[in-house]
Amino acid sequence: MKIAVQTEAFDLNAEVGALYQANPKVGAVASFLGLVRDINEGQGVSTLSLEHYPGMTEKALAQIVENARQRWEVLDAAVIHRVGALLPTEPIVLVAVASGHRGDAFAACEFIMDFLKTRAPFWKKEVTPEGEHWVDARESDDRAAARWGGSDT
Amino acid sequence: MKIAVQTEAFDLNAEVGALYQANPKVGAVASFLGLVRDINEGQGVSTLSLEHYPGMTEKALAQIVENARQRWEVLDAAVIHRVGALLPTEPIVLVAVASGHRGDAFAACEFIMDFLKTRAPFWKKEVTPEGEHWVDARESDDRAAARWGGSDT
Amino acid sequence: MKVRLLYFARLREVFATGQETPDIPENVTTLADLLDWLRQRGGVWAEELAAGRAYRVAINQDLVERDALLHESDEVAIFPPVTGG
Amino acid sequence: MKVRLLYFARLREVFATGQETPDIPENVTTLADLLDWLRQRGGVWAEELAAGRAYRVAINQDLVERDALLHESDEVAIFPPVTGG
Repeated sequence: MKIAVQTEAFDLNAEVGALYQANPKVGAVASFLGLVRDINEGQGVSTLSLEHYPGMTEKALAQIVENARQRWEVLDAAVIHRVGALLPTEPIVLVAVASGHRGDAFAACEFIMDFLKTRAPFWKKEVTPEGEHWVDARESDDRAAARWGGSDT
Repeated sequence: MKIAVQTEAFDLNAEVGALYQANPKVGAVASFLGLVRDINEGQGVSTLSLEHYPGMTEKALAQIVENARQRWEVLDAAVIHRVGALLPTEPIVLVAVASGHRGDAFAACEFIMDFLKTRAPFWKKEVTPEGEHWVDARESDDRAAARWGGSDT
Repeated sequence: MKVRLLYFARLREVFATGQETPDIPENVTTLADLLDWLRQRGGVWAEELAAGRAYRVAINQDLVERDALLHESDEVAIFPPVTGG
Repeated sequence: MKVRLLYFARLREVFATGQETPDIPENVTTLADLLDWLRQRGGVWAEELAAGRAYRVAINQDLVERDALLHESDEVAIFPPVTGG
């Protein structure tokens, strides 16, 4: 299980490959890539600035992955979240889950994303030529996490 | 939308990157990688041999992707399926879906996989030192496809 | 009427052929008729295409039900349930 | 009792500080007490930490509810709802 918070870009081939190349029990890897969207639709360059709570982020992500492992067959997983200044089309987050079968891989991957969105202490600020503002949390993210039920929601 | 049936390996970075690098509206890419598992658990090398129905495979995959587009926001997608002889830990299939938001990307990706498993004309044969046999279709795959409901099930 | 018949995977092996282009009798107008006609060959044909067996049929590369109509030069593929992915 | 207070993101900016290590009165024993005590500072403290406002609190890096007990040297972080991913 790999958990990382970093400013650098990550390599999808290397990260996903590490989950299955040495383990012939892996039949399925579901992965998710979150990217910076161009909120300004081309009206000047905008930057996304990501702040986090060092220490707690890693702890929260490890707990979310552990909760996923208790629900599904997770043979390996990687969660990598970038912080700092990011431009449109740059990857922000990678969640990848390796399992024997696809149902478990998909469910665990989506579960981890839903709780990362609502439980891991990261904050986004949009910086545009017109000024900067903190991104508001979305109720739809809370609903996405709540649908999994259980004590970890 | 990219649909490909090929013997060659594919490059995850290139295939996933092509879905978002030129389109700043993409905020989410969900992808799935299916891999050859070592069914013999180390008891001799086994090969998976994949046969398909040229022409119909591409047509069936294109229809499945089109059905996904009618249900969810799909900004771009790639479906690549390998045929021929494959060894344990080798990728068989990649399904990747780019969308504005993660819910659509995850759902469309899983939908495409479920119908690929039940509608696209590929067949697997396991070749082991003890002999070879065709892989049986699984009822669980039919159930996975059926849960999406609608006329395309 | 001539149709092109294709067989894949296990059925290709059991029938010992991947394709044929038979001349089918005039009274064979639906897929169900065609399957009956093939079963009359007996042996593996009768066995593999028996009513309870799991197999799929595509006409011109679209999966179809047994009541599908046949037309001249149709490509009719018969194959086991798919197992890709 | 001394606790370490951390503020993040918008709250860090509004409070114009990322951390402090105040000496808190003896009668402040729960998180709810601590929030009351901070609100007594008035201004942005009273405003941002008011009952209806959306913010989260972690003690020693675990999200907690308002009835959580405080202990010497606890790390108490107050921050807006998270928006990562």
